[in-house]
Amino acid sequence: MPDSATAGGFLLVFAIVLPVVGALLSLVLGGRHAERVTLILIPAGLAVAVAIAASIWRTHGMLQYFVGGWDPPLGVAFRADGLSAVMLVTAALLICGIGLFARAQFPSPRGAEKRAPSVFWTLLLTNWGALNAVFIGGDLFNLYVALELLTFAAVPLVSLDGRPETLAAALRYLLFALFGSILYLLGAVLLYGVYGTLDIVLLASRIRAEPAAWAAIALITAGLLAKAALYPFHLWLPPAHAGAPAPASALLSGLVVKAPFFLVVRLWFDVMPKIPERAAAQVLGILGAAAILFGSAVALRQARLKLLIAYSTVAQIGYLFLMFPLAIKPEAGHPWSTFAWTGGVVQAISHAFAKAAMFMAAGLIAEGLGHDRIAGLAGIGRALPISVLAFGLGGLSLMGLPPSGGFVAKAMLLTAAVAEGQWWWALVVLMGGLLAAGYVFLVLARSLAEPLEPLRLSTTISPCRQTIVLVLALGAVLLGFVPLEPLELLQIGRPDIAIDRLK
Amino acid sequence: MADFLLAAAGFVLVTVAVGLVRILSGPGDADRIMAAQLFGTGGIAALLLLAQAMSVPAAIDVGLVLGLLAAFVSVAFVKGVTRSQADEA
Amino acid sequence: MSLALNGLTIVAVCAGAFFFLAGTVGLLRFPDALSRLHALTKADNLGLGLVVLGLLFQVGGVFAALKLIGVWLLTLLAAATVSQLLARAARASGPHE
Amino acid sequence: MALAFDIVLVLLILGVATWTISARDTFAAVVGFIGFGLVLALAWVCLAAPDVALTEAAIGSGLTGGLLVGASARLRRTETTSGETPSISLRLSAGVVCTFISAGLAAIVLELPGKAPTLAPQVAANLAMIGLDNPVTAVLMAYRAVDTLLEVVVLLLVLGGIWSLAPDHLWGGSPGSRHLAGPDGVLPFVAQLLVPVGILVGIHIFWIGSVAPGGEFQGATILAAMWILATMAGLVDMPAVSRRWLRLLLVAGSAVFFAVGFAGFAMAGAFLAYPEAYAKLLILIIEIPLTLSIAATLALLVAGPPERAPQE
Amino acid sequence: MSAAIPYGLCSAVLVGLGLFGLITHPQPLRKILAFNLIGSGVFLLFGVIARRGAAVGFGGDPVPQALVITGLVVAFAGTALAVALLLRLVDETRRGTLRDE
Repeated sequence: MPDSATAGGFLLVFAIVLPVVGALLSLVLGGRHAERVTLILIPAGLAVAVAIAASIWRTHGMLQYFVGGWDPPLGVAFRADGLSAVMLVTAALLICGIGLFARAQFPSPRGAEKRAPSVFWTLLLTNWGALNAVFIGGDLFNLYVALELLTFAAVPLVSLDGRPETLAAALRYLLFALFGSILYLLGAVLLYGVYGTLDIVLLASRIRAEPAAWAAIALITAGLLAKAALYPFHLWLPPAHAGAPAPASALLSGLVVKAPFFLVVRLWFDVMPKIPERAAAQVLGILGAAAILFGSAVALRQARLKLLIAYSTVAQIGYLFLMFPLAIKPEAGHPWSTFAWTGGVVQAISHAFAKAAMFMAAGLIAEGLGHDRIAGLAGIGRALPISVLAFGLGGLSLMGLPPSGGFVAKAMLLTAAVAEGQWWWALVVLMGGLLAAGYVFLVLARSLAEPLEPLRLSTTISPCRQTIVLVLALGAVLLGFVPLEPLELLQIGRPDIAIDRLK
Repeated sequence: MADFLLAAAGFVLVTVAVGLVRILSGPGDADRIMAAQLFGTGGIAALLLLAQAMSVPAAIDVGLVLGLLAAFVSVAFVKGVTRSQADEA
Repeated sequence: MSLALNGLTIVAVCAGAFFFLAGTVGLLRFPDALSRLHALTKADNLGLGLVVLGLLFQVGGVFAALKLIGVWLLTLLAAATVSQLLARAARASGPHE
Repeated sequence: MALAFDIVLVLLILGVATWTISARDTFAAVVGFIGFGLVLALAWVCLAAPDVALTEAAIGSGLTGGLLVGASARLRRTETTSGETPSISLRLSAGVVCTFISAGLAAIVLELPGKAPTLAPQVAANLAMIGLDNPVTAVLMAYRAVDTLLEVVVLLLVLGGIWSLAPDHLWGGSPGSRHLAGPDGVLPFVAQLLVPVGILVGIHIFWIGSVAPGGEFQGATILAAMWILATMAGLVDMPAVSRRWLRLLLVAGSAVFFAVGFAGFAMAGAFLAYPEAYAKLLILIIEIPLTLSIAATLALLVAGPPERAPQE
Repeated sequence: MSAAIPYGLCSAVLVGLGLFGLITHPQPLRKILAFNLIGSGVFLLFGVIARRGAAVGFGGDPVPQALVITGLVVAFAGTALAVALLLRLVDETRRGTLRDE
């Protein structure tokens, strides 16, 4: 662990500042400029993310930056390890796709400023800045502010179209999120009271196995679970994600719920390695399993496409938490532990791509049909083949069929479960895959069916937007071809990980 | 001296707390606003006494802020009440 | 000298506390909104005024003394406004309010 | 004596809090909440945190109170229709769970380490370098300036979020309904008296922030409250939110903050670092526009989404 | 026994009380009030921790005190957004609860 700022650490500042300054600019300039600012900043932000990843890859160490030159515990540190870098790049790529896709949906015409486009572009940038702040934050309170920024950027996206049901969904989402933040803050406060620092690295070296630390970690975890919509805190997610406009749903389901998950991983694996609470990890696993089974089963019964996809998000979030019982081990660097950990993270990334593609495909389908009732999908496979293909490819990853990132992730979790003798998790993974296959095929079968009368789309959908969706879906598939070597990047900066044993 | 001032602050607080019972029994909004007003004035008095007793001169500034915002909130109260009455009418 | 000042402070603060007590009793016992208003605005503002007066003997600087008086004036103003507005509202909505 | 006072105060806080939760009428609960903020400000003085006491009085009690009072008044009519109460079993189980949580927290509080960890010495050691005498302002503006910067962005973002709730045709219009000064206006008279005093107090609270308790957030809150008061009295009207000058005013503070932050790269070798000789000056350069921006943002946050169509 | 202990216990009770209100009240505005109570409890606990850290002539550790100020402002922002959403929702539906159907 470097104890001073590293060369190239300033890149971390730019990862946060670029989108945030962009959002402020859009607020001032307003109107058509919001979109322009976003489209200019997207390549710049992508470049910063890639530069951070490259720097970590090259030096095989983490990046660190002390803001204002003040060392922790007095100051605030930004840090990026392999996991942060991968999340930064994932976020940048997805934002890129979402931004390009959204141009047609939120055009900014000449003349007076329009509400929805200005809000969407400004919030897209703010979400991005907040996500980056979460991925590189090194201080629990700074992370609290970043999480709040993310929440307040995400909630108005839900109610963007102003219908009463989306307003209700946004309010419910906000109340859950505020509840989560306050629990998180309570935990952070307790940690400061006992250990006198909020810096994650310092905390990791000071923390001891004692009731106050357990209570603090439990509170923080519970708060983050409420924000990540893990069962039984999932109630807010389906109406919120299904009610938002398609590009916003893609952002919320693909990226925003991953931020609290990322922090749980940070906390459980990097901050408290000395408190191996295996029973607690089993609880997280059980909640994850419940989410998989419940979410998938409810998804099967949905009549509307976007709600189906939203419930599938509930299920897929469950998979993320299966990594905890498999990867939390008394001895650090256990090979299966690393295997399960990597599986969980790959699941987060591949789900991000797959789910973004599926939500945007569903958005195009709904735009073309004028509705998103699954019963009325017949013929859409012929009318919008590329969108349906993208939906199917995303579904491939959700089911965990090869070749796809979802397959790699689920195979790793499965292998770790079997190898460790915790076969019940393997059963859950398989069951979840079957149920996912059920709801994906349900949609595909309906889409490919012959309609009773020839289908007439209410508007034409540009092939360009369909291609963007397809590219994102292909991204989820291509993750399945990434050999294990680049996954090493994920391990950089993790404490005591036996990288060679992974091979 | 400090002990006397603290005791006085405590006495005023307890007194106005009894006045809070007025909020509990209502029945009208006017009663609630008056009780809040008494509570505010008493709270400011207790605060000033406390400032002197604990020799925290900055607490006088807190009193200033409370006094200002008491006026602000009171106006918001009255505006709110009259607005909802106007809506009912 | 300081003994005399302390004595003055004690007398004034005690008197102030008494008026707060009187205000509360009035709030609890008077039958209708208007007379409660009457009792209240007189009593508690007098109470605060006496407390401020008592504290004036203790504070060091002129600026702090001015601020103390400022606090009292602000509270007076707030109370006067509210009772004015409320009395009007009470009159408008009839005696039951 | 001090302990007795503490206990009286704590009992009062808990009493008011219980009232806020248990009141049947929402308006009464809001009144309770404002009283709660008041006693909490007293508690902060007792905890030797006058800076926080100021913030609690200004934001926690004053501004939040004004916001909630307005909201509960508007919700009056709908409240009677939603009289459903949760089942007794839910309340009972919630009560058990919450008691358990409180007891657990209390146990942890009692078990906190005997020798409390503190960063006070480190804060003090570097104060001279920044040239400030108020340690809390030093933390907010120097050591953890990035938190403050993000916080200001949070405020702006929430304002954007609130504006986004306006229906499409009102986008860019003015928030709230137009308040007209009454013919025999008590209110305009009071406002004319109070607003200048309030502005002076606000500036005073902001200005002493570098040496004594106070600072930009507390000062800005008072300024915001005065703006809202003047609006309610009909002295001024809320501007249309599409106005360019308003947008500039809103982001001016964070723009200067970012600019000085970037200048830190060149002048002191890090983002948001201040060269020792100019630290105090630079912080002041940030704070003045920041106070104005925060004041405008807070006032508009209370005012809510645009409710009147923009006039062309 | 530290002078801050009563306030520490007070904060614990506030968190519990607020949580109770958050769970049991159906009206969103009451939930928002309850959330503010929990927040006050958490901030008060931080204040107690700051008070315990009094050193080098400061009455309390300034770092937590500054963080409480930031936290109060952020909590206000959350409250303002929630209130705006609620009022808008009520305008649209003329109903004051989150219960749909």
